[in-house]
Amino acid sequence: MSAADSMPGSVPRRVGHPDLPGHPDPSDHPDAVRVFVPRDSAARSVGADEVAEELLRVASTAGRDIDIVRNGSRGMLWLEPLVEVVTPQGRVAYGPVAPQDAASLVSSGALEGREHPLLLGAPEDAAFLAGQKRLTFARVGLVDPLSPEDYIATGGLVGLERALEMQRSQIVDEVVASGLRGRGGAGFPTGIKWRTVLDAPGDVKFVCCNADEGDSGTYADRMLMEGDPFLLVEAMVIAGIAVGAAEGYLYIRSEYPGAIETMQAAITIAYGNGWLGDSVLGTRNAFDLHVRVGAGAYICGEETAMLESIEGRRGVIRAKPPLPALQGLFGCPTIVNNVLSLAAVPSILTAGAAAYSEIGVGTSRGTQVFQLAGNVRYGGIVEVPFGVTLGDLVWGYGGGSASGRPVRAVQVGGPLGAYIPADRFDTPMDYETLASVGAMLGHGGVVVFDDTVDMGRQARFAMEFCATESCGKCTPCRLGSVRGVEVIDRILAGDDREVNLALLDELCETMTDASLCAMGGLTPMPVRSILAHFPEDLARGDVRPGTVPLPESFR
Amino acid sequence: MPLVKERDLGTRAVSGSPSVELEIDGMAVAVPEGTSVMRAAALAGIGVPKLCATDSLAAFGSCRLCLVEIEGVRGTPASCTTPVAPGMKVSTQTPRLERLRRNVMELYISDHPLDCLTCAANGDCELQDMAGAVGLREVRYGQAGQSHLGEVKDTTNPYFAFDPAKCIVCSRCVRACEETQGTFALTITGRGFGSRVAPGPAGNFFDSECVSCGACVQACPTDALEEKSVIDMGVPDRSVLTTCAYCGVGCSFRAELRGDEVVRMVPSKSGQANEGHSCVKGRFAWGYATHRERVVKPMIREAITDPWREVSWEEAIGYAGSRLREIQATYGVASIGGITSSRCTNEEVFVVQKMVRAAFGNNNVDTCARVCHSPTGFGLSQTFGTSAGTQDFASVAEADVIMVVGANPSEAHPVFASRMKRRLREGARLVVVDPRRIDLVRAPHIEASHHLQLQPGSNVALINAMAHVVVTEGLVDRDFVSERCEMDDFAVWEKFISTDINSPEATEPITGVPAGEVRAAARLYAGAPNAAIYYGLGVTEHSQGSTMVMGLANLAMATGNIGRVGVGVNPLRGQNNVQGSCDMGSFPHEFSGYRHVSDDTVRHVFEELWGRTLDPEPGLRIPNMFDAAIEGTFRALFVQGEDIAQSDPNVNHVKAALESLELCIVQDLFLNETASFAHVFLPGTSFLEKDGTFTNAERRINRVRPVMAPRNGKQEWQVVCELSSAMGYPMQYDNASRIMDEIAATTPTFAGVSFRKLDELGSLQWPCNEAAPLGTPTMHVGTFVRGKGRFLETPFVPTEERASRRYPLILTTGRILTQYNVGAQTRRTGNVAWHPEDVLEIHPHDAEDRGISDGDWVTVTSRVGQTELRCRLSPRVPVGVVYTTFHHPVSGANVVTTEHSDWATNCPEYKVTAVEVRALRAPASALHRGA
Amino acid sequence: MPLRNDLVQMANQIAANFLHHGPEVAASEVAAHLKRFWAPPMRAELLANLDDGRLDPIVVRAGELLRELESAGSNSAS
Amino acid sequence: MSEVAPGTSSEFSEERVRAVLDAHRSERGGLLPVLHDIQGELGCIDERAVAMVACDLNLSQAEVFGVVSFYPDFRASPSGASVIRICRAEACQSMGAEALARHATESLGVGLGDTTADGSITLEQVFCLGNCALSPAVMVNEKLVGRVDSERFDALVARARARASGEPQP
Repeated sequence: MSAADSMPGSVPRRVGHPDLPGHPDPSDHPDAVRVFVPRDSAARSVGADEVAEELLRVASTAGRDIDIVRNGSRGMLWLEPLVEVVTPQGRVAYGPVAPQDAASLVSSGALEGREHPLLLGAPEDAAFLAGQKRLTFARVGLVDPLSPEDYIATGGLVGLERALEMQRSQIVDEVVASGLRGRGGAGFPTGIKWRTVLDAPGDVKFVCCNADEGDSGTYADRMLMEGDPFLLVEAMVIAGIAVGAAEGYLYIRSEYPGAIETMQAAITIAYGNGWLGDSVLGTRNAFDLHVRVGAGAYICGEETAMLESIEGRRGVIRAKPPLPALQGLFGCPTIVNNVLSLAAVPSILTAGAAAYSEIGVGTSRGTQVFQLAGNVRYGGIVEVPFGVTLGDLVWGYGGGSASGRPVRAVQVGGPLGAYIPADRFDTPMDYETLASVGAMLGHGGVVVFDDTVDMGRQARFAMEFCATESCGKCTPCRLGSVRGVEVIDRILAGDDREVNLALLDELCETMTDASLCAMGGLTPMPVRSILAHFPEDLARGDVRPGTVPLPESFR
Repeated sequence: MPLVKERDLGTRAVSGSPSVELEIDGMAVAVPEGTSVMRAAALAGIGVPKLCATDSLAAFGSCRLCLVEIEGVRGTPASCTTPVAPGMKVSTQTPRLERLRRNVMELYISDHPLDCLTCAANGDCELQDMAGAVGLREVRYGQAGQSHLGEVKDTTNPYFAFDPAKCIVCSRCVRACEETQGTFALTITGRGFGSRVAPGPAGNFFDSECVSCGACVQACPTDALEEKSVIDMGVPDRSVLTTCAYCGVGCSFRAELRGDEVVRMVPSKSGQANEGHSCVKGRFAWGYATHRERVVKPMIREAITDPWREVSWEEAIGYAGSRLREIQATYGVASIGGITSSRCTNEEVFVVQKMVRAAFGNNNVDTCARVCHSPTGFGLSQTFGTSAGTQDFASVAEADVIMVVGANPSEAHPVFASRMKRRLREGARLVVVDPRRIDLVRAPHIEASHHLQLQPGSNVALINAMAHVVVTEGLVDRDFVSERCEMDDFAVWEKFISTDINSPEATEPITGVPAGEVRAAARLYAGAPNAAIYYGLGVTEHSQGSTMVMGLANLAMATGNIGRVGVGVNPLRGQNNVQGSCDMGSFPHEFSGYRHVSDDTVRHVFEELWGRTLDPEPGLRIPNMFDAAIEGTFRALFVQGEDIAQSDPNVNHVKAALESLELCIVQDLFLNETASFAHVFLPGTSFLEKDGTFTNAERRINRVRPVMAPRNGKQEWQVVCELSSAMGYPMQYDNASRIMDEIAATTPTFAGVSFRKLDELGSLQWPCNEAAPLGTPTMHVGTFVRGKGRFLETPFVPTEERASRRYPLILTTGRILTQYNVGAQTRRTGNVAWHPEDVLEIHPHDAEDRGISDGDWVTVTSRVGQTELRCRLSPRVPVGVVYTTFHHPVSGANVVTTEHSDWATNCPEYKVTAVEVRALRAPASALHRGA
Repeated sequence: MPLRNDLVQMANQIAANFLHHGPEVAASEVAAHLKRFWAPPMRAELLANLDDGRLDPIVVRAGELLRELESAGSNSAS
Repeated sequence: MSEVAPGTSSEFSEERVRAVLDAHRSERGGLLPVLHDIQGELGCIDERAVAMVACDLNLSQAEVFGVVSFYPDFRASPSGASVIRICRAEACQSMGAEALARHATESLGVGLGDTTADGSITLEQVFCLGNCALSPAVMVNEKLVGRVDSERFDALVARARARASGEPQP
């Protein structure tokens, strides 16, 4: 098996790095040069493992002693693999590095931070990062994700320690006061949810973290889990203590083997350090944390379907009420929060609710982790306060399209989110403003399309996606999505356009108002946004859909 | 009798006072907290369209037809899953809702055949009804898109077909299989548009885990799951409410007919025993009633070697009457007798015992309950004061610990088993006492906390050990005992049970059950807020059957588990009217209502009414009759609807007895095994023709109503009355109702029962009299029927039937779901598809020792006889125990069972027979009789 | 005519199940049981053969009690 | 996750299923972990495994079957030696995923969800691999690959095929 097939755990790495105060120097080879090569799946998808392997090989051939640390990604994904070298002047970045660059890097003195065509300078000076306010992602890319020492040295566990000194209701009050809202898409106030669980009768309660990040254009959960897993562990323990739950489940989609592996390793380490288990940080609080792996069903990102899945059943939506907060996992009161919602909690407890709630606009408090994706020049993580405009994100941080062609549309909030035309990029990104323009923030994914996009096709795809991923329980979603594909096909083929457009409109209403959950309920959102903003693409009649053979399950 | 459709309120009832007031379409409604908006609307007379909702299942919220608007609530919530709230203002009809519903329905129909006119469910289809209700007029999507219209029908089940093309994926069938039946045989496979109902990985119903209870068919709102009889005959046009004639659960059914032909049997939601549920027998296996082998003309013959001769009723009855009188003249009054049937109505049974007592002039009347539950009558009357179970079926829903002893409800009392399983899924704990690993020990979502897998025949040792733990570990409910029981008797019992010989450790060598398990089970039972005992023939059919019943009663009393809902001691009666036939005075020593014939006051009541002097001495029991017949002092027998030549033990002995009779009169549907020894055959009526009542295991008296005219031309009670008249004791009733009036007039526990009252209330549980005009669901509340509960010592006296070197295995017998008793009915239905023959279950180790492989033919030999069976290797039986059913005459399980019987009641010891099993070396085809 | 085998078996079995009361009480319990549940011809046959060697002594004693009871002409069995 | 590379094993083994079940014995609602591990051990979850799992977890076979059929990850019959999943979600679409999918189906001669005739490759679609800034993305077994064009795809196929035939990998 080549290095490319192996998991990150098998790649040589060492604990911690010398940037961090109080971090013990490794005694085995103190003179070694520390080199950071990300273990993030995105970086690995473009060769980070091969780069790490080649750097080791080249350095060893050259008689250089190097220590490779597999960190998370800084979130400047167009620069991956982004290699950082620790020099007396600080960390110096090179990128994007290909394996074949290793030799020239070593020979030209990159290990001392010298000039090289790939030299980027100090990573923190990068314009992309400079304007960001990283609270949730503060540690990602900076540290060895599986080093407890790194974690503590960078402020880890302070929030938990503070929580352990508080009454349950005080913790919940703090989260309420922060104004934190659910980052999974619905935007429900996190603290209020916690209070419901805290007040719910019952001895057994659960904390469930929804890491079934299935929306296209979103990858922040994955990067956080791969880049700062202890943060999520700490957050879930705090949640458990706050509501009186002694057990947590972290539901990760199977498409994220790297995140699964990293979280499992982090949990093992956390148990070993007494952060999890019968006595959290030596207190009387117990908290056990299990990783559950999804099995390829998008719908399990819906909280009730996720609970069904954790319980070992078909991931079918449960009707609400009862709310999961009152009757959730195994019928017990349960917190269900998204990765980013939970991950905001330690910093809220560390710095206080006020510090968090000062950031943001309107009822959207704190920072939002945007993810720039698709046809974008500078794709990556942008954590900024709410209120940033779409234009700032796409043209500012993102630098426009990757193709260099004009940006025509972005889809915000995943496959169920609206397509927003370029002339609306002045829209500030917050829950209420987006809702007012018929869009939604969702999980903060921003997918950029240039002017070659066929919006008729995208409308059809919205229905197709729903047809493929529907759990099949409710009629509007199960049947409506298939009929939606067919009606759009007829519109695109120019058959009875007006009749079919009217039918599509009614179908969108039926799905929106009558569906059991957001899957069917929001599928019309992208369709309607296209009808509103790109009607010309449904009028051309020159598109022959269905050119990609459908999978068997769908045929 | 128009076709009755039961009202469906959409979601389950919630108990409690109607404390939540709300407004629906401007109408004020008050309902209990937790009620759905849909149900509240239905109670107010407002029907909200629905497809996935039905009031027998938990709300699901998938069809999205029942959307409503609620003031102040965003969107259009589903009324089935939305609970009411005080002050809520609901609109069920707005232009928006109408449009949404029509558009949802349009989606349904875009994937549904448009063949209503030729569909078997035409006129009986909720999809059709709802399409009309929402005003759907066109399907703008057309039907050219993706669909399931071409999917293939599954016709593998003998009784119903599954047509996936007509399935709307509402999951009602899946949910019914889970929630109502508890089998979990159905699922949805795939997801999204590909979601389909599927009977598991087998791919078809017949090979799946499906037990064919019919709950899915019942739940299906379309033609997707449909009775084949409806497909063949069309939708029925009238219905008659009646009671099933299979097991002691006594399910209520609507017999649905076209003209005089039964199209289907639909379990009735208003039936308190079954609440709309059914099993494969009751729902589907009624075809025997019109089976071609049914005999509908009376027949006589001089000798059993002669051929039968069809005769008129007059001739048959005249012949029988004169022969009976002749025999009595020759051999004495006591030389004849009768056997009543637990298959017959209370009224039919009552007239037979009356004929025996008044016309025959003796007490030689017994009932087939002799061979099943006579120890129940004896044991419970000794301890509690009455011969019946203590609870209604609904009580199990309040039990926290359920102890099932020697019963296999999922096979023998399936509809009650479903109730019990529901309670177990809710968290009640279970103790199973059975030598065999029955389904309840471990079934989907059910697992017994303790399976006390005892040696057959060691019941009493085990129950004593449990009681020993209760007494010696301080688990006795002293308050209950001192308040409710005879303290002197308790003191004697306590001393007896505390002795070391009754400890779990001392009894372990006898029972084979580890002492620790016994202790744990006893603690669990004694520690429960509500603990209930359910038992079956595994308790009674032993030489210590009566002792064991008393042991169960002792345990319940000692732990205070008597006299309220959720507890009790409950016999699961085998046949539909075992309870009733016992109640009706069929025992040789008792009049109706369990009053001894020697009781002058009671006897005088009957003597006055019947105008005859009655014998104050007990008569012969069934086995005594056989012995006396062989001896030569018993010469003639009237047998009502019981196949003693197949069902009674040591069949060779029974046959010898029957052969020695001068006259045997059989009243039955078919020429059964017993009829081959008969001289007079009087055709009987099936339950579809009977008019009367059955009393089920919970003492519930249910009406049996004639669905069709008697095919033999007469009600059975009429025949009996005519026979009695022919013997010189005229008996005459205008109708069956008059017989019940006589029962009520002579029997205090039935004093308040009449057909009129039953028709009004649906059913009644005796005692029903002035003190309890609406009947008695729970007995012994506050005080025992006998006053104070009586503890009785229960020494373990082992049976004389022991395993030996020659007969090293113990054979025990039981039942299977699809067949019933001797199979006279079920073998004449499609049920044979599931259980075409009886098989011998043997543990793989015992099989290996004997060189037997799965499927081999074997001989089973006991001290009294030998039979041949095909065997199945099964770890369900422990080493040393073999098991078979007795549904098929050809297998003759009762050829090997012995005459050992209960010491107090002579109930045969079917459950313990020492046998040896040997492989048959020749090919089975050459050996199998008739093959 | 010797006593029928089935009657011997039944009577002895009843006796065995009352044995725990001690012989005297057991005999009276057996007598009451026979009176209550056995048809007169069966009882008569037993009483006529109390010297049959196969009967349990308790049955024999019960038979004597039963005989007294019968000659007393009582119909009360309970 | 203990999933082995697809196609490495497809023989049913009662012992291996039993071992998986034993390993998950104390898990609450542990059906998915069990199914993942069985598929990891045996390459698929066939009817015999369904029966064993149902019996062990005290479920009906229908329930287990329903769960297996719900989740795209679980298969009732073994996949090809390698599974290549092409992301067809929007971010990848914006960078030419549809063209890539077309190239894949045409060059391999199979539809999405099908296995090549030589059994070396099962081609599947997937919606989002979380690599949306480096799209189009593809996953080969558990290895994520970013910025995949037709050429890069062909190289991945060649390598997977070499692996299947045991040849040294290019």
